[in-house]
Amino acid sequence: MSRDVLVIGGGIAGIQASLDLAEQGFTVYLVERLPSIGGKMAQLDKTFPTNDCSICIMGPKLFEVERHPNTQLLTYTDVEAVKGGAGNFTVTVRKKARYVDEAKCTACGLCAEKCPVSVPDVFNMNMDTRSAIYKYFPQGIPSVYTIDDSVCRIFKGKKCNICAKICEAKAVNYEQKDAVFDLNVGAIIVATGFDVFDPSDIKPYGYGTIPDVITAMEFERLLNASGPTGGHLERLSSLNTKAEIEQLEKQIKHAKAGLKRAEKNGQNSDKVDEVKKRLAEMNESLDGLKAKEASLAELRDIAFVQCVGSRDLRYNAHCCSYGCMHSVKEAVVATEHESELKSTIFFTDMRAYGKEFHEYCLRGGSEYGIHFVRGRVAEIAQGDGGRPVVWCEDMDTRKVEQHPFDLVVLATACVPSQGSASLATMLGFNLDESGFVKTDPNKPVDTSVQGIFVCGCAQGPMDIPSSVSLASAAASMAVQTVKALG
Amino acid sequence: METELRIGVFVCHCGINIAGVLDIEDLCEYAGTLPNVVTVQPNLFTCAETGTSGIKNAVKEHDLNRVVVAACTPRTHEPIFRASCQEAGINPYFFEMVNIREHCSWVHRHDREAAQGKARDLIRMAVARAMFLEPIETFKSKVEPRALVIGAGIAGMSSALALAGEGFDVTLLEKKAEMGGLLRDLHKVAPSEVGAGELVEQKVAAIKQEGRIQCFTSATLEEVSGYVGNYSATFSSNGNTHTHKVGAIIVATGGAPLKPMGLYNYDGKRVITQSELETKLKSGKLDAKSIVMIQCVGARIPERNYCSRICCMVAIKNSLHIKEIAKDAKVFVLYRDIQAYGVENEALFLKAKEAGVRFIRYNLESPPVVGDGNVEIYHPAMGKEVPLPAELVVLSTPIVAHDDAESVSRILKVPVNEYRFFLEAHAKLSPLDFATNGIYLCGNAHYPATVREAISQALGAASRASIILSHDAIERVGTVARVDQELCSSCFACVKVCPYQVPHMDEGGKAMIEPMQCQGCGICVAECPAEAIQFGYVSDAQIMAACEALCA
Amino acid sequence: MSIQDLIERTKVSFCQDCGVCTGSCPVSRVLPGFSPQQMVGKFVLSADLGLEDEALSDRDMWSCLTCALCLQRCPSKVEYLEFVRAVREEAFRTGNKATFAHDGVIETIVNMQRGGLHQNKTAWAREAGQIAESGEYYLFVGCLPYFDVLFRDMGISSLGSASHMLKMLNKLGIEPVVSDEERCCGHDLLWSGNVDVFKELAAFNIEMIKRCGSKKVIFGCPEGYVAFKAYYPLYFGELDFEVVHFYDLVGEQIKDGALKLSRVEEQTVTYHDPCRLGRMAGIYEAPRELIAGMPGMTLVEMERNRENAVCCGVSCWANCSSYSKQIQMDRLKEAEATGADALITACPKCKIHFTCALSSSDMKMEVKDLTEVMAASALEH
Amino acid sequence: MNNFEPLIAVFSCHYCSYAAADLAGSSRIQYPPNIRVIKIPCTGRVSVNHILKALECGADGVYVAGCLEGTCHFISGNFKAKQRVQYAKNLLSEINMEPERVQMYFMSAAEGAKFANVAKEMTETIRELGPSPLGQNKSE
Amino acid sequence: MIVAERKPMEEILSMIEDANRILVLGCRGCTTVCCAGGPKEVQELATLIRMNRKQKGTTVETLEASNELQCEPQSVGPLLEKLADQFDVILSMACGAGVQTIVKSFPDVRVLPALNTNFIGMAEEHGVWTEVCVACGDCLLGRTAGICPMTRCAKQLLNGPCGGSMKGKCEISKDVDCAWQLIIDRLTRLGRLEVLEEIYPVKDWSAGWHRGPQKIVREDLTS
Repeated sequence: MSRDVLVIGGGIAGIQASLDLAEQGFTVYLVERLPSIGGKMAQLDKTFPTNDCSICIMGPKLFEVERHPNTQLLTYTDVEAVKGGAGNFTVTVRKKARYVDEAKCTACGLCAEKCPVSVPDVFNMNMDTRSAIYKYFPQGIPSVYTIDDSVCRIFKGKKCNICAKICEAKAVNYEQKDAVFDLNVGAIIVATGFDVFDPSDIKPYGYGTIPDVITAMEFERLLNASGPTGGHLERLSSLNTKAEIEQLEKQIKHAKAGLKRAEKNGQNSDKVDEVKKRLAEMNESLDGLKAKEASLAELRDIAFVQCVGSRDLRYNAHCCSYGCMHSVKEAVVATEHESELKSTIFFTDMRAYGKEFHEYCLRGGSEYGIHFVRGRVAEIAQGDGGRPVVWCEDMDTRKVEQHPFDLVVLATACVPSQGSASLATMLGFNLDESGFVKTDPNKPVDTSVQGIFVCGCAQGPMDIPSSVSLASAAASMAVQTVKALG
Repeated sequence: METELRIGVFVCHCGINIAGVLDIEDLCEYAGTLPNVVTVQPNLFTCAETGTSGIKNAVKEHDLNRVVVAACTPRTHEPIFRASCQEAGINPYFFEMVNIREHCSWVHRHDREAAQGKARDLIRMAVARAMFLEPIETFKSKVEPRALVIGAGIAGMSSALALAGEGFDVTLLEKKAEMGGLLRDLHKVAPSEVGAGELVEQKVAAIKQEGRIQCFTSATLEEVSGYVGNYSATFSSNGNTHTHKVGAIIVATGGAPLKPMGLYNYDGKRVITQSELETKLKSGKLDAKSIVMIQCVGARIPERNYCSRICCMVAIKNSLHIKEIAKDAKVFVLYRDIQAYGVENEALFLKAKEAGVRFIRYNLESPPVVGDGNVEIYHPAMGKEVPLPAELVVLSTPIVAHDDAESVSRILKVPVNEYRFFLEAHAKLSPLDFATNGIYLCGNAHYPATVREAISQALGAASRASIILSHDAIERVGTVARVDQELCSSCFACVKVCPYQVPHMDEGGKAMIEPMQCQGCGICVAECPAEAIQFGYVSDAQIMAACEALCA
Repeated sequence: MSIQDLIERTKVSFCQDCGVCTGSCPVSRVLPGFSPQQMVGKFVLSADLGLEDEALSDRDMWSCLTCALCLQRCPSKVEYLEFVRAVREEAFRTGNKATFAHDGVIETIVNMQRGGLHQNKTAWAREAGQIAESGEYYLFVGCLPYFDVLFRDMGISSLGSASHMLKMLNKLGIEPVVSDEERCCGHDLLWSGNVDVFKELAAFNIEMIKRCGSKKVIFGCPEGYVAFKAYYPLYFGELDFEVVHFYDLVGEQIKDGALKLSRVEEQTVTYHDPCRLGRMAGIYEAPRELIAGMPGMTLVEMERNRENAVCCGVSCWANCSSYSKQIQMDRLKEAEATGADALITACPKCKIHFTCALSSSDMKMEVKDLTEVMAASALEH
Repeated sequence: MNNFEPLIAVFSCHYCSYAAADLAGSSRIQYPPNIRVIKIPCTGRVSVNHILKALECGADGVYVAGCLEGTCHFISGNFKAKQRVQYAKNLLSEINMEPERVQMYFMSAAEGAKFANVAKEMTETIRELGPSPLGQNKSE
Repeated sequence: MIVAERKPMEEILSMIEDANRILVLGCRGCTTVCCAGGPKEVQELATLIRMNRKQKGTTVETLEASNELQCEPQSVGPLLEKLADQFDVILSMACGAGVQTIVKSFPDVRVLPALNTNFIGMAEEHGVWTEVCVACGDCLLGRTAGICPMTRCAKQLLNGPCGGSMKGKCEISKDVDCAWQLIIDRLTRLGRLEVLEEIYPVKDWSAGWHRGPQKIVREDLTS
């Protein structure tokens, strides 16, 4: 029997549930599969309808849950098996090896600076790179680094121990092993959140083929001051071009150095000529790239495409609940970045049903000049210079129109998180027709298994306040359970 | 009796994070020259075990009464060092931290000389400030393990049951003669298809069975005084006046659908509201064969510019119920935007389409016109006005706040918005809390909510309240403002500027700040023209000392 | 079938009023006022208000190309294609009929096939290669002999494609049945609402193939293929022979090494997906693999390809008008923009329509039939 | 004169701008070493007298850095600060000092780069204005 | 309450030009409440004076103090009494009454006003004060529904609005309410409009500041 509670998932819902329980004096294990807690909310730039900076309001909660004497944070940890029932669950978890001693790491970041590996940064939606030893995001909690053993040179059998050498705190430990252990808890709260739908399945939208068609989450990172552009609004195509230029400039520099060496060493003229020729070629393509970059005018027109993969019987029948407001917010924030910017939102129904939401949309139109077009986008073609062209019927004028944009942002569906099906099998609860955790509408946080509760987007698509409310509700049910049975 | 100030300064290398840029030896030497500094110690990592025990030993050895650590950011490390001070036997607030990493070595890597100067300045400023630090104590206030829940609709009842389930006593107030609220008049709840009355009866039975809940019907809240953990609520019920001591309060006063007087020929007979339709459905008295429902009646219009969230789903639910009774009945729903958010709602929307309910969109510029036996609507595909047969017209009206929301707001000193829905502490992260500690909200009182949402919020509010109720006493660190009443000029400036409405005039006509309620922002401190408000955590003397130490 | 049943069956009332269909529709883009969504919306409301005649007399239903692009994209999975087909069937009964191109000659030819018209459909085949009277394989030639006559003045030899198909089959050791008795597959009638005659022709064809004892019926034409594959079973239940597309069959043989594609003249080509072969039969890759498999041939894609390909502008010889021409020209320009020398298609009708459009422009684009292009590679050695 | 190094006092709130400064640090965004941060719980804590004191004691410039408008952790503290900064500017004008020496900035905790830019901007502004007549640099 | 505001710095600075030791003396009464001369403003003024001198390269010695109620001679405490003589100037941040009380207490010290005393007013909202009383010495509020026409009517009319009253506003500015409109509105609401029909004797204009300095003596209180 146990009065402790396990919370699975360290997003805003899991954090809120943990805090509510901890503050009531219950011991909480908060399990997060990623290296840091924070979840999707940490990736957002601002939140509607108050335009609060997301990480600013969330940051204190991250600290709070880490520091609370009643919480035990188990990050980078997977749930492997569950036995028992309400009041007495035995949960086997695997705390994956970080290869960094959490107690010693001071998060100084020197290791990441010196690490020779560079891989796409998932937190920044792969629009930036990180090293093999990394912090999931700057404000991440716990504030420690992690070695990604799938890319680290050491784990590929190559020579390298730069991070271990440079770490003054002696925190790096390549020998660290996964720790597998059992937790005995009286109740479980599932707060595993959601995934963002991959729009490359929707061929007419050209995601993945047209560079300036991006997802709302990617745009969120582009807006963010700690995102890949430092919050400067840029389109992906120009970012890509810039990266190419940088790469090429590096190569040219390298080649020039090589040439100098060759000339100095008096190598034979054939080789020198060859290098010279290659250098000339590279310079030419550099000019080309620079011209291309210069031709990309300032980002001025952004389209927001609603219901991408949602309310669509071919993909997900359900509505993502937050998409309309999310796009209005992104348009508002984008205009705050760049006042000349024009945003157009293509929507099916404007679902602004929450407190202050409708008013927010009206303000978006009147104060930020957002152009609302009723009509779901039919296809996104590629126009002059690779610019995305949006085709849509304006349902108010009943005219088919096409408009070129500098950037198209897809408001992608909210889908069950990847592991939710297997977690459901492991824990034995049922899922609904969309794959979210099934609940009785009159018992909104109870799963089909006694003692297991759900909150946040694991239960279904919802906005942040609903997630937070539901998290507290789940905490209440968990308390009632452990008080009765634990 | 002045005790001699004895300051210890600890300078952290943070590996090479600080030491790689700054000359730690020089900083230590410099700190040693500052007034009242009796010892200076460098550490490789001050936050490591060796560092913190170094502080503790130094406190003992040098009889220190102030500690200054020059290291990284206080936002993450201050708690660690404050704990060390406490363990060493000095007040944890006799501690000052200098950020020479994030604010210095990391950001001025290319100008070491200037960085060194800046680090010296920062340490000097901190030492100057340290001289004026004040001890801060935590204080305790007893908690009354009982909650007051105002309103016994589905939200209030659910909250009360949850609180009782968590082991707390509850005083539940209902202004009507019976519990149940809005659900009493409704037919069935979607999508569970449970009878609304049945759901109410279940809850009422559970409440009656639950010994911890005391329910008062025909009740009116009259006065509330006190603060978190320790409120005193006076209310009347059936002619008697009661006063209960409660630790937390949940506002679940609900809302009501707007009566659409003067809109769309509303007459309560052929043109009725959704709730009137539900009464008909409940009694099985619906015989109309053609029904037109009009959405957003009195909502999302300039004079009431909010979306009432639930009316679309109510219309969809009821149209399905009509189709169940009479499959061949024609049901048209005229809408502006269908709010079928999420999984369940969208599925129900589809089900209605499957059942043959027709949805036609209209614009605010060309609203439907209710005529005799029909409703004329501009049909976009037809490109013209079309009369739809309508034996019955059902208007979907928004949930509006109850008239008594204002009096509850006044009694509890919690705010409402322009539509008189109660205003939560933070739209995103504190949706169930008021800015005032110890008072929570849920259900339609906050904003229109479905039954699922109202229950969720009710359970959530119960959890929030339980955080207070589960403690015998609440501890509060004294980083709060206090009025020196001797100096108070009774000008009301603090009363007017406090964002949390904490300061008030006491019986002697002097300002008074209840420490349990103060949030510690310091706004009133800076505003007080009489300089009568003290804030030991960040006092004027400390700030002035830091300013004076700006230049060597 | 009642109109309300039709609405229910085709899920048209699931429409979300979102406009994806109209925004996608190739006709809507060039013919303002035409909209699949509007067509559906009007129909449903008329039906609801008891104005069924009005619903069935709407001419818009004949402007639809039945290209299935809206069906493919509709988020509510409205069965647009089935809706149009069924409505046309009802409309046909009430006398609302399509306007046919080429003075309706093709419709006449099809109708003529109902009776005991004697056709000499095999003469070309005997010339081109080996055929059989009966046997496992049946080669369904369809309308190619008629097109050959009708469009010869445009320089299109529809039978060329048929003979090459036969030659390649022969090369693979297949001597298929080609029959004079064969009737039109009925595709165009089905889509013009004349379901009774369609059923008549289909019943005859099924019977005839049964008589030949064939178990595999090979099609080069996507329309015949789809008619047999999807619609014959709808009316006659499961067929006792297999419906095979020529490209699938040849593709497999090439993979097995039974047929070799030799080097052809270096050229860059683009491929146009016929609606029936692509969106309706789901065959996107087989033709592309064949093209890519011919050494010397470089395949470049148009922006709108596979699921997103646009129609050639006319279907079942109905409503050919200025908007058809514009759709065709837009598509040809798209092909030109790829830098390709030739546009390859896999449907005889697409070829005819594009060739027709090309004839009135000065664009330097060739329109070719995949079977013929392939023949040059497969038969030249 | 233009290469003089201004001394600038910054009143920085715990919740946003101090966090932004930390983020600038952990992101290693370099900025001029001329600022000295005084941490306060909320910019609403800053009174006009604090600002004047800093100037009197030799700061060449002073700025208050609070949360973005509308997002103050204490609801209205940054708004009060903005009013007080404006009042302090008026006072400076009254004694013939440049009001530009006092500024108010708003930033979120996520805006490390903005913190650095503001530091840069303010340093440049003050460098342009020259040393404060009350400052230690005045005689150089 | 008496409402005052600080004089422009230029004026203050020129008054104290030759002073090197200045006592800035605030009042914890009215001028604290109207945020013009309480401890906070005393500190502010003293700092500004020091800053100004420092700018000029000279120095000045300032002492900041505030007493309970400057208009009460007794509130000058012994400490202040001891200190006052050491200063060249006492800069008073009280109302005129306060300044003159200090003058009386320290006959040998230069006492200067740092404030302009503006009016008797009420705090409308935080930071906004409006004049509501002119101290006329013959209060009419009892028959004008509690709204003072002496203060709020530009013409100090006592018998109803003039022809310049337009849509409830005074002709001097559309932002100024017509006092008589307010009076009549409020009387109507109170149902006491008939009081206007009563005939009153002529107002005693001699009671106000028009007549010269006044004095009130309560003999039961004098010693």
